[in-house]
Amino acid sequence: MCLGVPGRIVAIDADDPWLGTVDFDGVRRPVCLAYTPEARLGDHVIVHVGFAISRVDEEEAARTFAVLRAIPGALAGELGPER
Amino acid sequence: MCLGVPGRIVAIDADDPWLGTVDFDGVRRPVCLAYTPEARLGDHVIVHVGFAISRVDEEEAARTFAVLRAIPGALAGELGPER
Amino acid sequence: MSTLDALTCPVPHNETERVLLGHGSGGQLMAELLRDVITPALGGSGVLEDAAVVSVGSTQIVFSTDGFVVTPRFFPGGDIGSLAVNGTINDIAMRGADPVALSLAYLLEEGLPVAELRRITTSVAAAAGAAGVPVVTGDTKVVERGGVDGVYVTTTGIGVRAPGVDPSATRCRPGDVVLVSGPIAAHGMAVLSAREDLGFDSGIRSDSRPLHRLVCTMLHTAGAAVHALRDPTRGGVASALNELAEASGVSVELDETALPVARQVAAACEILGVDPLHVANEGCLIAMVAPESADRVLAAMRRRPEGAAACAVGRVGDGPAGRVTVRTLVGSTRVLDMLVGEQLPRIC
Amino acid sequence: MSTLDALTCPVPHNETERVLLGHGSGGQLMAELLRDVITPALGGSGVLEDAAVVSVGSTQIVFSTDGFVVTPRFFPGGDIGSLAVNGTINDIAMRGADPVALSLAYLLEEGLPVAELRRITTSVAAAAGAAGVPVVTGDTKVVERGGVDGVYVTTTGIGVRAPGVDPSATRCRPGDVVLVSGPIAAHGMAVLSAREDLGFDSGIRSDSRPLHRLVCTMLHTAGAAVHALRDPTRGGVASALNELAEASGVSVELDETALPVARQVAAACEILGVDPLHVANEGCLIAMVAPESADRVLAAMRRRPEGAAACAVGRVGDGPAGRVTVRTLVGSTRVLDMLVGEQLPRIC
Amino acid sequence: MKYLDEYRDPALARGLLAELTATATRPWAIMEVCGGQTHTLVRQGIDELLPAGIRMIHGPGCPVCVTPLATVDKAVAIAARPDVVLASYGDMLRVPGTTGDLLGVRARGGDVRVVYTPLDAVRVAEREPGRQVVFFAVGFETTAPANAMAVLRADELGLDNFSVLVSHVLVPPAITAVLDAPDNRVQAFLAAGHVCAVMGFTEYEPIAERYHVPVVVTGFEPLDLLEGILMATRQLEEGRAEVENQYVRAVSRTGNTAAQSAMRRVFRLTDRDWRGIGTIPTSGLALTERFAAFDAETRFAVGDLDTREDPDCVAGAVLRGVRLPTSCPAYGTRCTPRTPLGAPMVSTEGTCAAFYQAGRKSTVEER
Amino acid sequence: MKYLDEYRDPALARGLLAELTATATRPWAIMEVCGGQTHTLVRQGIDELLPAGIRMIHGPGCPVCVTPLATVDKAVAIAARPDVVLASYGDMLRVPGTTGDLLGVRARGGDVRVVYTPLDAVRVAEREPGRQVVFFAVGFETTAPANAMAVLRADELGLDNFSVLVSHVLVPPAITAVLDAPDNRVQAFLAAGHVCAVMGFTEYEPIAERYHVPVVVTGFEPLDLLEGILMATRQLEEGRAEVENQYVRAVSRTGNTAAQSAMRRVFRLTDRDWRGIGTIPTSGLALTERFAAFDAETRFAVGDLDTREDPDCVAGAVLRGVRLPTSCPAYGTRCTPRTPLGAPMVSTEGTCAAFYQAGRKSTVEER
Ligand code: SF4
Ligand code: SF4
Ligand SMILES: [Mg+2]
Ligand SMILES: [Mg+2]
Ligand SMILES: [Mg+2]
Ligand SMILES: [Mg+2]
Ligand SMILES: [Mg+2]
Ligand SMILES: [Mg+2]
Ligand SMILES: [Mg+2]
Ligand SMILES: [Mg+2]
Ligand SMILES: [Mg+2]
Ligand SMILES: [Mg+2]
Repeated sequence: MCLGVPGRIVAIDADDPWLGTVDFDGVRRPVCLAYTPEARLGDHVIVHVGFAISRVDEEEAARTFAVLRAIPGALAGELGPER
Repeated sequence: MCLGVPGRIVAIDADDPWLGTVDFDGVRRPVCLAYTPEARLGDHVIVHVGFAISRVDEEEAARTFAVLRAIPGALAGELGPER
Repeated sequence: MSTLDALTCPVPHNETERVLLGHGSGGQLMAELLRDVITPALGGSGVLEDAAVVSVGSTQIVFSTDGFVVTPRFFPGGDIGSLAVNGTINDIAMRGADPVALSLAYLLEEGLPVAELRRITTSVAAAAGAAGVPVVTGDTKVVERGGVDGVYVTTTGIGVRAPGVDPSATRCRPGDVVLVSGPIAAHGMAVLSAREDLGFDSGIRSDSRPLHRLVCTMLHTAGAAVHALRDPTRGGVASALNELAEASGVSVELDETALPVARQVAAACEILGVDPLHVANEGCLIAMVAPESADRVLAAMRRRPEGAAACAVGRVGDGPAGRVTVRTLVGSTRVLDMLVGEQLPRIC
Repeated sequence: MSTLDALTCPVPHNETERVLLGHGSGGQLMAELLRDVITPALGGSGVLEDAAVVSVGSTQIVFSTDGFVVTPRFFPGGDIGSLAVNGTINDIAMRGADPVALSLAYLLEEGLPVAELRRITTSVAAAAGAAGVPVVTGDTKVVERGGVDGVYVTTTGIGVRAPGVDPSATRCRPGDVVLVSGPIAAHGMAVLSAREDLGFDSGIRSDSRPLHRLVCTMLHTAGAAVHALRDPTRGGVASALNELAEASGVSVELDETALPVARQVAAACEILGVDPLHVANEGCLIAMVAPESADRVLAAMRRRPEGAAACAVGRVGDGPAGRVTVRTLVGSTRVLDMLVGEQLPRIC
Repeated sequence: MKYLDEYRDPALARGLLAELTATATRPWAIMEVCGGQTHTLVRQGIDELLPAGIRMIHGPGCPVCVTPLATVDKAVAIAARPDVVLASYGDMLRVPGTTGDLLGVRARGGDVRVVYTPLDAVRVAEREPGRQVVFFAVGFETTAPANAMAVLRADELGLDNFSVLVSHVLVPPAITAVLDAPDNRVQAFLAAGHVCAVMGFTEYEPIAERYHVPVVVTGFEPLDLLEGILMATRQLEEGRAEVENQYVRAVSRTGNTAAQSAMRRVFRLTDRDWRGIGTIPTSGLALTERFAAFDAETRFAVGDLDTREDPDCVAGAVLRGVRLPTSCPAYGTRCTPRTPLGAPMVSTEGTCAAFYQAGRKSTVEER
Repeated sequence: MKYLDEYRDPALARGLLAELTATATRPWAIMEVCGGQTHTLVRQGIDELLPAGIRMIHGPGCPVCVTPLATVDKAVAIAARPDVVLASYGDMLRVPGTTGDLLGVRARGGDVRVVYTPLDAVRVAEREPGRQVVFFAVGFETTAPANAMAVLRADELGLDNFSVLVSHVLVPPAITAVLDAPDNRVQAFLAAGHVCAVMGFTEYEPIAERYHVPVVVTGFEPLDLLEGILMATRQLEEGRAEVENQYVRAVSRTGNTAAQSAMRRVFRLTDRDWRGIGTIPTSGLALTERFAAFDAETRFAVGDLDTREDPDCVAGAVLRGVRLPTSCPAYGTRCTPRTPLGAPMVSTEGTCAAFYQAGRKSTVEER
């Protein structure tokens, strides 16, 4: 359930800080930022039915992706032949 | 103004004597008979916007048509050559 | 109501800025829309013909399309399905061609009973079968509720024309006899009477039927002496004659007393204040025939059922180009113009 | 409200009694409607081809019709006018024919701004001009407010096919390489994004364009080795491949990683929960080409602008007839079915 | 059709024309009051067959034509409301108001419907209780009883979503107005048969006497008109000025008393503006107190609107019979049935439209 | 797309699969709770690549699927009213009620609209004040804050023509219900990442402890799922039963407090029926007193309707994870996405539909 898509905040309305524009690889939509008051221009947020429900923590993302890549089999998979 | 067409009353509603069906050479329509209470089944009436506004007086019609045919030039016209 | 939003803007005085219902009535407004908007935008200039002729190698292909939007969809004497088949067959026949194949494009409204679609399609098949012209390809689109009114049908046909045959709106010549193949105004009045909102009940049936065999007979009888053919559909005989007179640069004189109109049809026209010459037909044609061949063509037409009541109703003259006149009942003459806009019952 | 009258009757449980929006989506429901209602009523039996072939003497005429009802009428990369021209040209091209003429049938809603009609018609003319296929005949109907949603366009085309050429939905053979001429899913997402009611703003442009010259190049390169051609319009690549596999009694395996999808288009698909394989295209084609000719055809395609991004995306197999599978990103396999009904954004 | 076909007999028409030619020794100007009569005359080309001395002047008898611009504008304003269904007769939809016509309102989304009878409008109100149904009640005395019945029926049914925009006009005051005009040239009248079917013709008797003008109650078919013209010409030749009844088969001296009493229940006399003519005292009908609740003008509070006629249009003079349409500078050029500037170009019964349809040429010199 | 594409890397996926194979020494049954996760697993064919011992059980996490039949029937009844615009998310339109679905209502003239966000439904209510706009508010905790905001916005605007038909359900009670079932076979859970983005995962800690079951908060991309499965497998292999967070980039332990507080303002806990499962105490949301005026059920007085499930449908067992769709007698025959008998065949996230779309064969012997 709950299709959520990560996108980048490219604008925040000057009169309404809850109203942002989020870019998804070139596709933009107004998004309600009421639930991510900590999100800033340039941040990535997870958007669900027009609402940002979570700010993407870039550092955590980088750290955990590195963990993932470091999983023993992963490197093998990356280097190994396509089956 | 006031397109009026002669038609023949072919039905009167059993429950509503104001509601008749008038036949115009095979075309039928419900017609309001409220204004021609004297009209009977088989009578001709002049119908305007769904109302019978006048019962056609068959005897007068026959009489005046005869008068019209008797107008001196008329017979000549009937017999005369087409121009 | 969102459709009314536009009304909050200043309302234009002249209604040439929006498409009006009358633009589709086959009369003057329609001609204007074609002349002022569609034809120039297409970069063409055009005599209005029923169908186009496309040369493919040495073969002459006749090609025509028509959309059908009749309300109600089922009416005495036909339905939108058979009408769509016959209408396109007739447009092809009017250019002297033998129709060989039809395409069928449906626009359906979400919510349409499938049974109605089946009934219409069965009628399409029956009409195509009766005419001997198969439906070979098609398309179906469904639009949201309110996006169409039930079902609209667009048929397109191709036909093949023999060399040397070329009836055309431009080929009417002074002296030509104006023939009509049968009683006029039945289709339009059948449809109008079937509309419950006018409350009429009549035995009037549409004349919808294919005319290609009749045309074949006529061409077989007189060949190139059949100068022009037209099926007087929307806008009726008046519009068809005006278009022909215009395209050929001739005048036409019609004899009102010679016009075949069925008794009930005439009555319905009286009641609604409508002129039968402006009412649509779907099963009769107008032919402009060289005078020396007219009797032979007429006799040949009368031997076919769809031409049994054919008669001569007028003459092509060399009067002002595009002028159509009627010799009235009382022996006077009046100009017969195209229908101006949509046909509104004249009740008051 | 009269449209709701039907609701006072017992409501049928199974919605096969009424036409649903999904019946027009080019997927399973559409196929059912054709199979269960339209084809039987027409008395035919039918492989779904884009166009019919009619023999006129020794000439093969290819004949196709399509209705266009796109909302909004103007969208990035095109409009209903150019779409109607390109769509029909493409259907003719998919049967290996060279399109020679088009007809144009308008259904207009009373109240349509004349300026819009002019703009659409100008677009029709531009598209026809660019394609070199003239609009030779037409028809215009106007219906009452609410009877259509603005403008619908039905185009029909005729084309001529050289002897010996016969790409057909029935001619896919095991071993054939599946080629696609360019990035997929652009048209459907351009239209969806242009719909203000979803509130998306993207640079996605429809791929609407004519493909007949590309087809000509392909046939010139490999002739009969081009077994089948299909423009994956409504229902997308998934539906087109299913139809081809069904009609030819073969299986198809697609490689998901090889599918060309533009970045923004992919993003829009993510946001709406839509599979690009189910999204409509209007400017790319699928070709099933004999393996020995595939590279040559691909190279020839890439030399034309509309085929610059062409690539091989799969193979025809001898698995279960009609079965289309996708090799997924992670190297697994799933069945790729037709779109079931209308494409609804999956947002939750 | 019985009572129609026999009155179209071409041979009898030729005979009547011959008799008329024999009768008329001097030029006479006769006005047919009714637009339906104008329609027959022009459509059949009868006026062109008349002896040179007999000139027909086309009267103000097209109810569509004389509906004041202000009333058309009110109808347009009401029809534009999203809650309203405006119903009327077909011809009324094309009458130009200041800013457009009712067809234009429909084209922009308004719900404007053509009905055959006002009772159908009442039925719409019954079936669609959520909408306001307004019937645009135009017409002369012929139509007034029908519209009265619609109000009576709506009242009986207790419909609070039905109302009427009343624009009824009366014939006798119009005739008097024509006769009172200083430039009047009309010497005899054909009174409108169907108006008289309802009203009888006693109202014309004092007019005939006071103005010493023959009045012949006349039907609508070619023979009716020719006979009416003949009867009027005979009176003129003989110096008589009586009310005669050509249309005996449908009209009695006292008219239709049932219809008159319904009219009187629902309507009262009022001063009325006639398009192109001006205000004529007690020449129109308005709702009585008892039925004032059905008045669309009050219900929708359409006040006095700013109306504006085209300056070139000489419709008033045409309607009063002092000018022919063909003498109007706009006729056939700026003003055609496609682009009517004035009401008489709209209705097929309107004098200008009847002339245009019949192909009558403009007599205005090109400048 | 950043944060999407890198989590679809096929090489890393192969690596994770290899690591998983190396890790799993025994068979394990793991439930992914969320329909979105089911969708990825099935669409990418991941479950077929897992080591033989690891079995994924598809959970009840498709909000469309678990919406009670009675509620669908209420939506159908409300949507059929001529004064109503019913707005909802796309998938909800095809869920079969007792007498048909919302698409069917639209086909018969009902005004049923797809919106991308509940705020669009509020905008419809603002723009069309004459109509009653009802938003069919389905969803888990992820969606509830959005729907809460729609109510808050409507309240702020003073809209009296907006209401919500609430069918919110909560994940933790559903997990507890699965675990409490006597036939439960689930040994670990992948918790739904987006639910946890809103709610955090403290609620799962007592569950993990009490039932001694590992819970891994997991994202939606192939690598997320593979890593989540790996983390759960490691816990199982090691005998741990903790709440772990795979989806660190979007989920914190305490979740989104702003969203939670809006939810609490607008909604209160209530017992809730789950389609195919039955009533689970305090597993759903209802409007608080303060916002009770926005309740469509009371506004339109749709009482308890007579509902009827298809007797062959084993959706309940499928949703609880004790049966596979392929073992259902109707699967693929009477029940297809074209003719769904139960909700899991409707949504593309529904387990039965996901299986069908992926071409999974029925395991029921032909009789
Ligand atoms: S022709 Fe037109 S402008 Fe002239 S008087 Fe008649 S309606 Fe007016
Ligand atoms: S396959 Fe259909 S009938 Fe069987 S459980 Fe799933 S939804 Fe129910
Ligand atoms: Mg034609
Ligand atoms: Mg045509
Ligand atoms: Mg035609
Ligand atoms: Mg098609
Ligand atoms: Mg409709
Ligand atoms: Mg195609
Ligand atoms: Mg096609
Ligand atoms: Mg196509
Ligand atoms: Mg046409
Ligand atoms: Mg519309």
